[in-house]
Amino acid sequence: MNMPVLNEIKKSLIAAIWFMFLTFPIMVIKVNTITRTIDWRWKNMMYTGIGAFFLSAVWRYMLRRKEKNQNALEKEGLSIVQKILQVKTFSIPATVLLLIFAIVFPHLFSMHQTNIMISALIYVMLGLGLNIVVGLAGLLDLGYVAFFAVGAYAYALLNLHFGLGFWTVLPVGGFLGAVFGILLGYPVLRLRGDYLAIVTLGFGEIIRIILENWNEFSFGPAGIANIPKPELFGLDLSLSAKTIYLYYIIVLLVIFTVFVINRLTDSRIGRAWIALKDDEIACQAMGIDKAKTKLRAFALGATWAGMGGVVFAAKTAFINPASFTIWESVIILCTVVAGGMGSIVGVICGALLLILLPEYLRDFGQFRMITFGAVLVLMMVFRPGGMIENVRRTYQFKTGETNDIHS
Amino acid sequence: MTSILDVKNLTLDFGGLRAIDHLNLTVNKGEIAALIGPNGAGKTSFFNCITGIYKPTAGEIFLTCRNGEKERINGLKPNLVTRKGMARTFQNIRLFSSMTVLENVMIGCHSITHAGILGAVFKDAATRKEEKYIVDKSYSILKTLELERFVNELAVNLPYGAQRLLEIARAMATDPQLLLLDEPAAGMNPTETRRLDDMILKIRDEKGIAILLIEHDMKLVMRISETIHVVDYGKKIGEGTPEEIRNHPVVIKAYLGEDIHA
Amino acid sequence: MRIFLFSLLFPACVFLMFSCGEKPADTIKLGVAGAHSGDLASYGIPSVRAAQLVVKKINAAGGVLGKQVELLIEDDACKPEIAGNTATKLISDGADVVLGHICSGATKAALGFYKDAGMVCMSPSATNPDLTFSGEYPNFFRTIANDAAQARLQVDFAVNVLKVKKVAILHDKGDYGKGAAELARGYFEDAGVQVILFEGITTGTVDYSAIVIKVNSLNPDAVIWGGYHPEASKIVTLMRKKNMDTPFIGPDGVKDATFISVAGEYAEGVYATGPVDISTNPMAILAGKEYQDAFGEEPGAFFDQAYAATLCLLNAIEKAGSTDYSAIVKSLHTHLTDTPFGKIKFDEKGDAIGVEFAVYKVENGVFTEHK
Amino acid sequence: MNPEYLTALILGGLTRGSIYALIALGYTMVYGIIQLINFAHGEIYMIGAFTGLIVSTVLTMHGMPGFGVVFFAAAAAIIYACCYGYTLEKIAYKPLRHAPRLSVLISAIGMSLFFQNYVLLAQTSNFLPFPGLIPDFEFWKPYSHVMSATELVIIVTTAIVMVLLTLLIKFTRIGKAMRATSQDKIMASLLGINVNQIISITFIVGSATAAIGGLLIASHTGQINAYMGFLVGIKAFVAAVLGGIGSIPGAVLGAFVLGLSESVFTGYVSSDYEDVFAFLILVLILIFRPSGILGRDQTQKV
Repeated sequence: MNMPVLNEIKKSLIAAIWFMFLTFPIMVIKVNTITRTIDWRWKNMMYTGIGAFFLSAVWRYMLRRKEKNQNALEKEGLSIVQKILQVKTFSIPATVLLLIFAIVFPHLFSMHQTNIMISALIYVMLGLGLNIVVGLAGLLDLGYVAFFAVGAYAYALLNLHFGLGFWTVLPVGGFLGAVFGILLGYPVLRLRGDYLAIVTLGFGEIIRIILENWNEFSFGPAGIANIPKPELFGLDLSLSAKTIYLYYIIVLLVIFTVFVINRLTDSRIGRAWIALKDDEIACQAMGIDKAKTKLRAFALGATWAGMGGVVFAAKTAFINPASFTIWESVIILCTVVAGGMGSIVGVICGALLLILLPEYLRDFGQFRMITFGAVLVLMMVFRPGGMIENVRRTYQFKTGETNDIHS
Repeated sequence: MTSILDVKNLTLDFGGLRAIDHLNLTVNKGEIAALIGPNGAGKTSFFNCITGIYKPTAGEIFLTCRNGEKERINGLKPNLVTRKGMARTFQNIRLFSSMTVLENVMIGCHSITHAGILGAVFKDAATRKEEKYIVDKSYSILKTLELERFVNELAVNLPYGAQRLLEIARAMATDPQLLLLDEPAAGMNPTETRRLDDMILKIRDEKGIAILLIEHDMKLVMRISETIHVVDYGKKIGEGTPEEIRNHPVVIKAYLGEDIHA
Repeated sequence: MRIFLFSLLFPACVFLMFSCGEKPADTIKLGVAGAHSGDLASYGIPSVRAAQLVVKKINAAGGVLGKQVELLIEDDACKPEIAGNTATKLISDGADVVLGHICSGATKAALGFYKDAGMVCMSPSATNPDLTFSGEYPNFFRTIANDAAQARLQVDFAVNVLKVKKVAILHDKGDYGKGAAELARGYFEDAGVQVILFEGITTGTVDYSAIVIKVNSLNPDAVIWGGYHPEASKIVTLMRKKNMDTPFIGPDGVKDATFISVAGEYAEGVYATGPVDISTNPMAILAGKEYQDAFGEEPGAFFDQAYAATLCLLNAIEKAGSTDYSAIVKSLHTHLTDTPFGKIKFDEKGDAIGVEFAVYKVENGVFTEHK
Repeated sequence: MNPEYLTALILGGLTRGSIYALIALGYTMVYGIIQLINFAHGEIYMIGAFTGLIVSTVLTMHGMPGFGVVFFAAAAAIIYACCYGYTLEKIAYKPLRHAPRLSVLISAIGMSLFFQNYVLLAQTSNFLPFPGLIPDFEFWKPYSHVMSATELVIIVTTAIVMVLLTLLIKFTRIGKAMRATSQDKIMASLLGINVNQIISITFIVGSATAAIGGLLIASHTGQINAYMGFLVGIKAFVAAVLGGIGSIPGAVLGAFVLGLSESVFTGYVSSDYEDVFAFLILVLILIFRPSGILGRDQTQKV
């Protein structure tokens, strides 16, 4: 037995004892205040101890590895994933393959799989939208769900009262989202960081509460049922056919989103956002209008949320304010940060993982939320930059005045 | 000779303390002027005041805009001041750290271009033309300042002297009438400083941009500037050609001392 | 363009990891959907356990139509958007009938899917009137009386027994609570009783003194509450502490042992409507005992309803002789099933006949039926 | 309406305000030190309440007199809350010292989720009745219809806690170290302050206040469950921001502004839009004072 090993064991033991002590009242004692009985579940303490003993060892090992990697990273710059992304010979055929996969997907898997993939893709859209606000312009928005709600109710109500169809409302929803984005964004742009965060959170809640209370307008908590799915040339499709159709719609929307955001980041406006994030003062000294640039980001982000909302309403066929709580905003933010702020690929992965994970954790039953929480923490501790850290694509100037962007 | 910047009785208070005290200053077209004075004399505050970062307590600021007529610019937002034709650099370098040298200059072009969201998304002919224009313009500016060899480097990885030049390049990209340089030579070695005053002269001569600079390096000031304004405790205590300033009793007493003859 | 690469590669990976092949087995599949996680889990878990208990028994006794009964338990966290996925999951997994959902909102969201898939869905707890009254969901049944019946009962009681002239109505802004409160308001106004206050409170708030003070200043003859017991107990406690002895009438969301244990002495005299007392029904007693033995605590909310629902569903399949949709529906309408609520069947709208509500009053620490 | 109605509302508002304040204090302290929205703070408060409940029930069942029960329950709750706070920081925040601030926020959210479900699984998803730890004092009986003994205790405790904290921060060595750390971590460490230690201490103190809050509020509302922490947490954070996050008196002031405005609004307008009003107040104040009522506003050096 050499020293380090002993040392490790000692540390693990301490951890084990600490956690046994820490979890004692909650894990071991269970009081039934009605029958006034206590049962002592000493087994749990044992499990905790053993668990803590080994996990703490793993934990320390992982931390050490992380530090090593960080130093390594600083040397060679990019991570493997990012490297792969740079390699055209790999990425182009892969893209094609994936497009094919996306197309055949609903025919390979059951309707349920298609259905949850739709919700996942809706969140991808939301994630990408919020990414404009948080990732590119660096504004922390905790009320994003408000615009999502605007879109959803836009479709539900316009359809209910005026019988407008999905395709008509989709742009309308986006537009309304943008309008609200400007309305809510304008007064609070002076605020920085967490102040902005809490105010946007407030706006999110306000919208929800209004929807809850204003029955005449929104039918209150009873919600709106039987929202139709999009029609395909008035054909009478079966439920599964409609689902598949909706799936293709959302896939196209996601592709569209990615395309637009790509174009934006490489544009004059995208550059302004990055600059604003880097240094506001210098940015203004370069003649960039701070308020206008921020508002643009807000409005654009909200637009995607609005369209996402329309699709969401069409998918669930029933909406009520309960679907638009602050937790939704939080989850969307999680997808952005966990995926890798500013990185499109990252955000997409983040959204898919965080939304699909709970679905597939169903088998864990009651343990799924606790697992979800743990996953979030671990992800951040061991990959604080997100799954795929953003490497900004910089404009590479070629002498010979060729103006094409590539990395 | 027509003036481009007229500042009349500019006054700035921070709470009780008066940073600038009824300061009058004029910069003529195509002139290189210097603003000197001991540390804390209020030079940078003066820049912040006329560029709209601080609101002056009293006084008037007039700028001759591109269209040739005078405009009162106090109380204007910094970005508008820049659009009117007055650009600046910062004493504590404020480059966009996550961007390349070229991109930093491209940001400078923001105020003279117009592509909007739709343009960005559809990349129509006009937008593409504009993008090309931005790139070419930025590159040529880098050439003027002999920075082209860094074109694709990240701005933060540049040597200190080069970063100062890049700030100037970035400011030039906004097509200014008047360029405010805040201690451009700070932290440069003598050879770099030499190159710097060539640059400044070149900018003035080729682009006809008037320049007002804050500088502690007296050699540089004396070499290139036509008018020198001396401030102390926010007050103007002297003005004139390098010669006059050299022999200006008050100035010598207040500030220069003997080191000028060194 | 290579950006989508991951957007599409990713699900691929996920599926390789997770996609679990459905193993076909010759069993009757009973789906159980409801809130099994999240803050409303306490309303969903008892029904899962009820299903487990019943199915254990029936399987031991040879199953249904000679087949064993298999449970497919799916969580919807009482969220409409998740309920949709839950429903499609159950459909994809080939459930024959569904016990659930728990919350009316989630049920509404899921029913459309079941309807299209031709599946019977029976809720032990979704009391929203529209579910049956709207007539949109012929595949929906429930073993609990609906809010309309309940509100009716509350109002009649308040008007005829308590002889109220003006009432204050509070609700929790929730789907269930506000719905109940509005029905009550409607009936009160029909009965010519003046509703002097109709307001929603924010659930989970630490302190309700403001609203209680307001009610106090208006001094109504009775306070009608629409919502669940946690808020109710907070409000009642505050009212009594402020020496208000105004009668307090709650819906079945309040008629819960926890309410009394939480509000303690202050719970005395509170009225609540709830399913007719079945504490004397031998089957109910037995079920309660099974629960105690199996899970070591008192049966939770909607246990009896879920127990009954499970029995009804399986019995219907047995009687129908197949898992064919229309056959099941028919036998649910025609055949009586022996449940903790006595022998029950379902009317054409889908509400259980023979499952009524009664008014209860808390007397020395227990809900006693108010005759 | 009549004056005693208003006074009643104001007293109600005070109670609510002090409740927010007790939680907001913890938020604002942690924020002051590491500029982190400690999302899991509400959960610490919940755990404190649960520990208190468990211990007190066990003790009462072993026939301990009322006073002893209160004392030990409180002690246990505070100690355990502190331990949880300490561990929370070590696991979820310390490894992220140099990570982007948003990552830390997400990690905090994850922790909050984890704690909620941990208690949910280990204990119960039901509401548990919480024993009224605070007796209805005899001397207070006559006034108890205006304001219950519990409410009185809550207000008094908040006042005491706030004073103690202010003293701690202003006059003790630790307090000075805390202020130094919050101003400039590197400089502080150069001056020989053990920054990590100070951060841990901050979390411990913050958790202690949360635990006290948990106990008082639980015995005020008479019930607890695993989710009690979240909403209160949000409200408390709003209060902290309102008052200028990072400043202790600010947090208390913000909390009272919030509590009072909610209470009066409910009293004279409608409780339907209570929260809307609360948030509107927040927005208005922040528009005119972008860094809260008592927050020192950061002007950037140019």
